[in-house]
Amino acid sequence: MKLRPFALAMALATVGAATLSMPAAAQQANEQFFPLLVYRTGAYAPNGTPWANGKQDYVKYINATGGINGVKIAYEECETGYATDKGVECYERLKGKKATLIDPQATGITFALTDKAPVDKIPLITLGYGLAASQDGGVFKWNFPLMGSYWTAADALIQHLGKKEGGLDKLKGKKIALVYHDSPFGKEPIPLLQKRAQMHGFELVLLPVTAPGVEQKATWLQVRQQRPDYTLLWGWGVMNSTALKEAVATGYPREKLFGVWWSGAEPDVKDVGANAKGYSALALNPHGTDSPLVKDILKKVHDAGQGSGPREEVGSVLYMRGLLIQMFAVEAVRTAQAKFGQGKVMTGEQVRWGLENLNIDEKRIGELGLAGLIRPLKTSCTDHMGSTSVRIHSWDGSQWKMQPDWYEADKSVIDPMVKEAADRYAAEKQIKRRDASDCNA
Amino acid sequence: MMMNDIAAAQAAASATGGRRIGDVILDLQNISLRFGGVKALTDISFNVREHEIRSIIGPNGAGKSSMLNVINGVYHPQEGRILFHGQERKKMEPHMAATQGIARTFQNIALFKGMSVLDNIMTGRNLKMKSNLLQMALYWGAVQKEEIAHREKVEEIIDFLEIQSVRKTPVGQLPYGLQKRVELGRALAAEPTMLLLDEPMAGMNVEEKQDMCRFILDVNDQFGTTIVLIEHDMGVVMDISDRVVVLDYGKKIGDGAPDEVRNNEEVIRAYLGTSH
Amino acid sequence: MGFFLETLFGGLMAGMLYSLIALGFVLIYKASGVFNFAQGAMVLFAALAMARFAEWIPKWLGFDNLIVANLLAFVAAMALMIVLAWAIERLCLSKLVNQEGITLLMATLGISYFLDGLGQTMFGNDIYSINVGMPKDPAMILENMFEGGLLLSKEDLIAAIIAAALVALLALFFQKTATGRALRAVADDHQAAQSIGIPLNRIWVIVWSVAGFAALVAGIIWGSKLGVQFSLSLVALKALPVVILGGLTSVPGAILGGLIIGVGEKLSEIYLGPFFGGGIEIWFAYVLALAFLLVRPQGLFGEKIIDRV
Amino acid sequence: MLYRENGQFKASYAADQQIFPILQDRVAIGALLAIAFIVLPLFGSEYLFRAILIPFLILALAALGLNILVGYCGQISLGTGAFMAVGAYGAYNFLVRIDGMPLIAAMLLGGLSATVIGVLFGIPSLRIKGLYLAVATLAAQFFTDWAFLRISWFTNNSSSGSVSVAGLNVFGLPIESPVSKYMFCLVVVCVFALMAKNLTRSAIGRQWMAIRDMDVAAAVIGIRPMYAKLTAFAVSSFIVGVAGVLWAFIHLGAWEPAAFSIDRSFQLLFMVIIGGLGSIMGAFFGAAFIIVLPILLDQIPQLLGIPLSTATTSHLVHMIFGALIVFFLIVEPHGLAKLWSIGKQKLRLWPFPH
Repeated sequence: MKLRPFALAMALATVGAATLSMPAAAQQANEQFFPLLVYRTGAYAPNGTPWANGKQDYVKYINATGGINGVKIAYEECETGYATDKGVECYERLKGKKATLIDPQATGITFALTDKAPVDKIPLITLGYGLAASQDGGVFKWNFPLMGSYWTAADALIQHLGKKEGGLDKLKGKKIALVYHDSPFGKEPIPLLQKRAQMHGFELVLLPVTAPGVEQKATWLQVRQQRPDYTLLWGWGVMNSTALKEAVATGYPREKLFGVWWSGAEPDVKDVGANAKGYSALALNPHGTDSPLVKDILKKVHDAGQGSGPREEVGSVLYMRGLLIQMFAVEAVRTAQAKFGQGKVMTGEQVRWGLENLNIDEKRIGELGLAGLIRPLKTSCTDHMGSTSVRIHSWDGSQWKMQPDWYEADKSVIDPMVKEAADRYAAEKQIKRRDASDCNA
Repeated sequence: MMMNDIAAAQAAASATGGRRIGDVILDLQNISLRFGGVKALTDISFNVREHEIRSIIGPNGAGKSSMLNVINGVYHPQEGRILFHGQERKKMEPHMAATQGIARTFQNIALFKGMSVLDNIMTGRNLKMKSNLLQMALYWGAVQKEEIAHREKVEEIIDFLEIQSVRKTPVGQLPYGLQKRVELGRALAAEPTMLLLDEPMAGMNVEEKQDMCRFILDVNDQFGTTIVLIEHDMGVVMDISDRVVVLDYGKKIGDGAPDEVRNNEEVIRAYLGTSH
Repeated sequence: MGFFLETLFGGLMAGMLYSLIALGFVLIYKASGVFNFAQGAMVLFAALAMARFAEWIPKWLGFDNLIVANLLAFVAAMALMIVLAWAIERLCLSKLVNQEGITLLMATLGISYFLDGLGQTMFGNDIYSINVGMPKDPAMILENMFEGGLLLSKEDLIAAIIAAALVALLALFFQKTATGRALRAVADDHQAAQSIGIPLNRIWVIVWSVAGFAALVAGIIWGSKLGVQFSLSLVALKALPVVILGGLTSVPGAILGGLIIGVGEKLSEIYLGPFFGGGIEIWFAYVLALAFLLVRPQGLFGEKIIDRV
Repeated sequence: MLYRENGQFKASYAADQQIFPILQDRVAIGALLAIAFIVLPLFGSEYLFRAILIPFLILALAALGLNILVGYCGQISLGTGAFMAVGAYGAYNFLVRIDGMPLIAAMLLGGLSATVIGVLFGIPSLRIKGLYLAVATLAAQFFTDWAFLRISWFTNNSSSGSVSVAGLNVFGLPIESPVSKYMFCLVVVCVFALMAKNLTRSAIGRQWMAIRDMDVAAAVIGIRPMYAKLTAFAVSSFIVGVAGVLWAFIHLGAWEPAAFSIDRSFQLLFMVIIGGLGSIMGAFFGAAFIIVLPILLDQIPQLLGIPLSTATTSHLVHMIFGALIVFFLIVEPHGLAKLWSIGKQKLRLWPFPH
């Protein structure tokens, strides 16, 4: 009688050992494999889910339209729950299946993988997140923070505030608060903001919020006490909606509240509704269903019953971000194929070269079905970001309204900081900066 | 029948002449103990002499166990003085009593139920083991020698108590009578000079009681251990005790040799009154 | 001065909600000796049920009325919590009778994990809203006494009033009704209660249902404030120091403890936080409770524990 | 008929006090070690090392440390993650601040830092017990979470608060490849497991168990509760701290306080419960179970051709863990280790059940 659970355990163990020791499920030889690290559970699920669906839908869309020059994409999702160790496990598991590119989808996981990627020769694409210094391709050969980092984001926000005041010099004597997620993600912008504060003479007030950020009463009482002229919101997941609700509850004007691009999606404001009217956030990517690309995806993926998530989610801000990340991944493979052989499966090293030589010009943007919605992006050996263009969008009570102006991060501010941080990293890790010959390889 | 056996055992014990009652080693003076508003002990004084068997009797709730708990430092009386070997005891913790050579057993068995008989008795020797943490982690030479030396002592006790066959058994699986015996073994392992026994024979059948009596008398006789005993079985108490203290409602109502106590009117009243 | 009062009010109102959750802990601990770590998971589960039923029921039945939908959803969610209480008693507690407190605590950790998974499988893992018509904008009071007036969140105020009313109701239930007396008898001595004919199993189902009710109300209030999603289960972690401070067995302790922790953590965050770099409120509450325990191990109103041997 | 202790008589107490008194057990453990030290390094895949074996070894070590506190000494702790974090950040600071600090020394110093904090937060255990103590350990958890985020000295003023180590080596041998990392962890874990086993079978182990089973009785026979509890906290947090160093240095490479969050504390507690309270082997069983189960749940439906969504799988894992915890507490409070010994008992009698 007592033996039965034991026998069961033994049986389970046997099955388990068999499963674990089995070679990774073989995939077709002519498929490009993308592991999709996602989180659909836990405190950050509401934001992680549309992102994950966007990534998956784009893969399905490319496969539905014949692949990358005939090379189909294989993919496999792995749930990280936003936890670093789970992310590492996913990475180790999926890299064995010849992973050629990874979007870790979390800052913490990015940090852990940054050391592993060069060894395994798998490029990391961290669109709009990750380590700000990894823009420097000379040190971070395998990291690609395309379109922007937290430093370019903070820079764009300060420029926006300067513009509202009628010039950056008008920020002198002003008080700007940063309400941030108490994690590497939230802390990254601080050095840039401190530098800008020094340059323009505004006062920076730092208000950390303990993750995940459901308790912010004291933070917003402090905002009320300090009465900052502007407040920057650097949150993720439930922290954003809670912050907005507390801003409402303490009567802080939403017009003075500006979020990073991770604080400006539908799940952040949906639940606050009309009360969040006037709140603005950076818009790293366009949203909506009007672009030819999204229409085509709806037709070829969702209408074919292949949609990864609900149809209403298509076109939402984070869905579009996932879509864009996967689009750059595909473009990198396409670029690499142009050099290493059309219609072939690219290795991680070749995809890395593709990422380093991306050139998405206006013409290509049009072909991708996003004309007028994103800015051209061109990467190089030294610049792994490619573009820092970003717009602002504002919540009108029921939807996000894009504002017309584009901002670019000020190179004279950002570049020296990136160089210094990258050099410090290189020294710590005993990495030699790449020389010109390595770039041309 | 049983009484005769015990009497015979006692006679045999005294015949060997190993036992000689000595001076007062524990003197309790005017002890009072309260829990919140409840008085558990009121102004109790008595003493214990070296090598004697001193019994505490009384109806349920008389404060007998509380008295033992005061002696070995589990409870701290609000009033009164305790002199042990002539020295007044200040602040006291239970483990200090053990270092002074006081061991005890409990009314409701307090064995370490997750451990084997052997380990339970080995814990009784903990005060005599001198290895430090690092030596134990490495388990080399000295530590192993020490373990084996103590193991030999413990095996003597196991032989003495006739529990060889269960030495590796977890104590929780033993019958009640054997558990009581193991608990005695654990107390003996410390080689105490004074042994406090709280109803060591409660719930036992006649044969088990006989065995236990024999062990108690042997201990007292062979090792000269002073014994303070709480017991409900009047026959046993009167047979084996040298002196008896009687408590009722936390007060002392009688003290003296068994015969004196037996004839004390207040004691008789207390016992008849509570239908014991 | 005005700001200090605002902080104080904020703390008191947050504290009232902690009290509500702490009350769930105390009720269960009193009646079954279980330190219910799953209280937070129950809050999330109840709130998810409430939010989703309020969304689904109008669709199923084909009507469109917020109040009716909320009422029906409340009833449905409460029914679910009762089923849950029954299942916990049947499948878990009844099999762990007379185990040590630590074992029971770990069992509730298991229950909490199970509920997290079950709730999200059944109801989804997005962010959902509960709309019970709470006012969101703040009110300004005493504007002639303080410069700029005193800011008072109407939502917090209403939430605190509801919580206070509920706490009072439960305290009354505990003290005055026959069931309440039976509950207290069980709390004092399981075996004695059983021997005079109080059915332990039923009492446990009742008390877990009542705790489920407290969880539901807490879930609605917090859910309406914050939106319903996974992190809601974390609010229970904020109630733990409250229970410890107030004493595990004391209803008044839960109330007073909640207020002390609520005020203490807000004041500390605002007046001490800046010296430490901020974000200190979560551990401050724990350290406060811990420091207090060192002085009074049984908490504010808890019963003194005497070891009997 | 193969597994018999009949006829294996012990002529000395020393022989009787061996860790594995039965010959077959010694052979089995020898074989297991041979596989772990020789076969696996030769044939294991990188995935096996990095995603399964290394985290398994490290978390088993942490669970082992926790088991000393919870399983042997009966003091519940919900703050294990905190002590891992102290170990990791302690070792990090010794490594970066002192030139030429060898890895092993940094690791042991990290363990010692955890000991100091562990003892500090263990002091309340002298006054408060059981459930109240659990909350005290949560205080440690939240406090360290905060301290390593907020006090930039601990992270060597890293702007993001995330820290990393590189170029690790032991006696000049680089710890870079999966096999070398695995071997390093294996050696550390074996050494610590042996030492932990030695402690639990000597006087101090008996003192811990005595405190666990009945603290008043333990005190009465001369065990100082303060010494026993604080040594349990010290030894436990030292081992947990070393596990934290390995987790951060060897497994993650780069980390932030979230790697040692309260979820980690619960995970370790579950390992101890499922594996077996008060059993060294149980820590290994528990760690293996908790690491492998989610991976299996991810893979088995795929192999069977019924792909579950990642979210469903993750919720399922939660539910199964939760249910198993309750199941084990009800049916077999001593966990997998106990099932294992029952299995051996049966095997001893096989094929004749009586």
